[in-house]
Amino acid sequence: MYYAVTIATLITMALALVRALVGPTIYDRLLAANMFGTKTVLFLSVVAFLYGRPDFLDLALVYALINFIGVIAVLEFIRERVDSDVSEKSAGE
Amino acid sequence: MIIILFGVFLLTLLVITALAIVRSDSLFAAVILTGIFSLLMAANFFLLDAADVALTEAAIGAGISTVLFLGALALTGEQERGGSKKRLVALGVVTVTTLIVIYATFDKPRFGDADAPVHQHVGSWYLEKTPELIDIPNAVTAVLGSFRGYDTLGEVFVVFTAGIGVLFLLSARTARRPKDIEAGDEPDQGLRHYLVPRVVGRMLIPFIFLFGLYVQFHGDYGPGGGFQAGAIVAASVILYALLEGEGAALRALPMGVLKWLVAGGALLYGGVGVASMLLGSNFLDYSVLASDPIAGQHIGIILIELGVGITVTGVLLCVFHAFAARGRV
Amino acid sequence: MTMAIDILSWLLLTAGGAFIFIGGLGALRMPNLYTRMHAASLTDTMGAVLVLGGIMLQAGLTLATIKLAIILLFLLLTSPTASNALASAAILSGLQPKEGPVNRAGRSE
Amino acid sequence: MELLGLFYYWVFAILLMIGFYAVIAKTNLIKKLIGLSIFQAAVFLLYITMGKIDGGTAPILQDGVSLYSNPLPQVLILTAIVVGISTTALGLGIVVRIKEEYGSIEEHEIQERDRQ
Repeated sequence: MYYAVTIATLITMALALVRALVGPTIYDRLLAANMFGTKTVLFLSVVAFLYGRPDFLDLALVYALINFIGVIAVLEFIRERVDSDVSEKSAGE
Repeated sequence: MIIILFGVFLLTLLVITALAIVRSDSLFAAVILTGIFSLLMAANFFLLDAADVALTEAAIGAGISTVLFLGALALTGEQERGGSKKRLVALGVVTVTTLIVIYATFDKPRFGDADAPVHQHVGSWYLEKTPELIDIPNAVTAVLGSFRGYDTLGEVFVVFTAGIGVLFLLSARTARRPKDIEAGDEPDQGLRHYLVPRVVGRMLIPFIFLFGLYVQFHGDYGPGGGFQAGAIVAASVILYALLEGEGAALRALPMGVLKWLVAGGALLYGGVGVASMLLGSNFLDYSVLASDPIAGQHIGIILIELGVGITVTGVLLCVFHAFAARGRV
Repeated sequence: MTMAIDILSWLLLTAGGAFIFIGGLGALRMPNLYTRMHAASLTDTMGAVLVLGGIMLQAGLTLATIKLAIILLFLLLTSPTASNALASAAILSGLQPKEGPVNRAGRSE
Repeated sequence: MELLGLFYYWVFAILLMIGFYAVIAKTNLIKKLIGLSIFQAAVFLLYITMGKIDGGTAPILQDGVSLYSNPLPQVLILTAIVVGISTTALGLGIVVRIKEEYGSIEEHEIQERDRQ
């Protein structure tokens, strides 16, 4: 059953990656990156149990925390971006 | 078996991501994809039994690395204009080399082979001797801190030197030094307009910091240690700076303190080595630090990991502030 | 008793896996950013609660369960926050959600 | 099974060369640095792959487990990741200074300005 969840997580990671590659807006990419991060957290927690070493949950914990910082950093960057990239921004409308 | 299939799947995603990073014209998109690349990398490390490495990659790759690249992008522009030069020649060289390297892999020992040459030398010796000589569960920390303490000392000084280098490069001739941002009331107040992230982020910062300390001091028993903890603690301060503005972060941890941290951690590491020399043993031989050699090893490892953590925190924060201050010229 | 817990945890894990997969599909197929965000947050909250809950039942009352609970707490805090910040950033940049029927490219019909 | 094991090494080769391509063919200096970090990641992957032992587990000693993967490559790579980010930061610092002096981070534009 762990395997089923792991496979679902892996497939969703692939789907999120496709979304990150396709875009079209930077927000889509960011959304995909964030989603990818939470899927990695789930993946790591499940695999920690698959391996029978639950003490490795620390890793998933780091991910849950650090992923947030990445998203916030990108948002801060968007707020202050120097030469705004209009083409990417409006491509999705 | 099925774990290997998971690994193969993740590796395929890794290659796709890397191709997309190189092909992408927007550097900003490339940096976001680099974040995904690092997540995939860490998941792979974890599948390959490298919990400590995965933790390091998690702490560095997804957070700090993205922040630094974005800091540089804010100063240099985010659109790639040149494209590629001499594409065909480059592609030819790359393809031929890839094929040669792939041909060479057929001579490599089988994946996961316990008799491969890599495992015949010191690796197994470390595993055997760790319970006897150092008596901590995490063999990686034992090798990092004690058996190969010289290596780690060298690495810490490389990190130290790189931090000094960035400070030299970026501190010169700025209109507004970190010191001014620290003193002046900043018009720029971080993510003021995003109320929810600010409230939640503020709530999270102490937990991230606390978790960093846990990783630091639990490194003997589980995955963790100074390098990871330094990155996590630095990440918590960077989050504070992103949410509340540069000024607030610099008032909490001024540049002067950070410079002391950078030097202090490396000095602490070296100091432990000198102390063990003064107590009549070799440089970085911790056995003499206490009456019982094993207790001495424990003290030594905790102290040098602390030194590593302090230096890494200091360097990463100095670099972050140097980039951020440059942006406000 | 252990049997019941096992069955419950497998149920939770299966449901979690299904939610994650459906959410991932939605994030790929939905027509514009805001609908995609809706699908993605489904995996981040519901999927995470179910999967981590399922593992927690398997782990029993150990340190692992506490760590899982902390992971879950942080995920439930950070992920909706990130979505919220993302949505407000997108709105502020002028990316308007569309009303009425939309085609696959995200344009109003 | 044999081929699946070799796949790890192939991915190493491909990633290495993707990074190398970015370094030699791209003109944007930041892209070159990103390429360099992909190159670096490929080497990390090779080391960790070689440290893995079938049926082994992470080298954090535990009662009742006798087979562990090799800790040595992990130690080397763990420090290399942190050193890698520091040197990347140094590289980014140099790129920022180049941008300030030359007004561009595209290689050909920088070379043109040098010729003037």
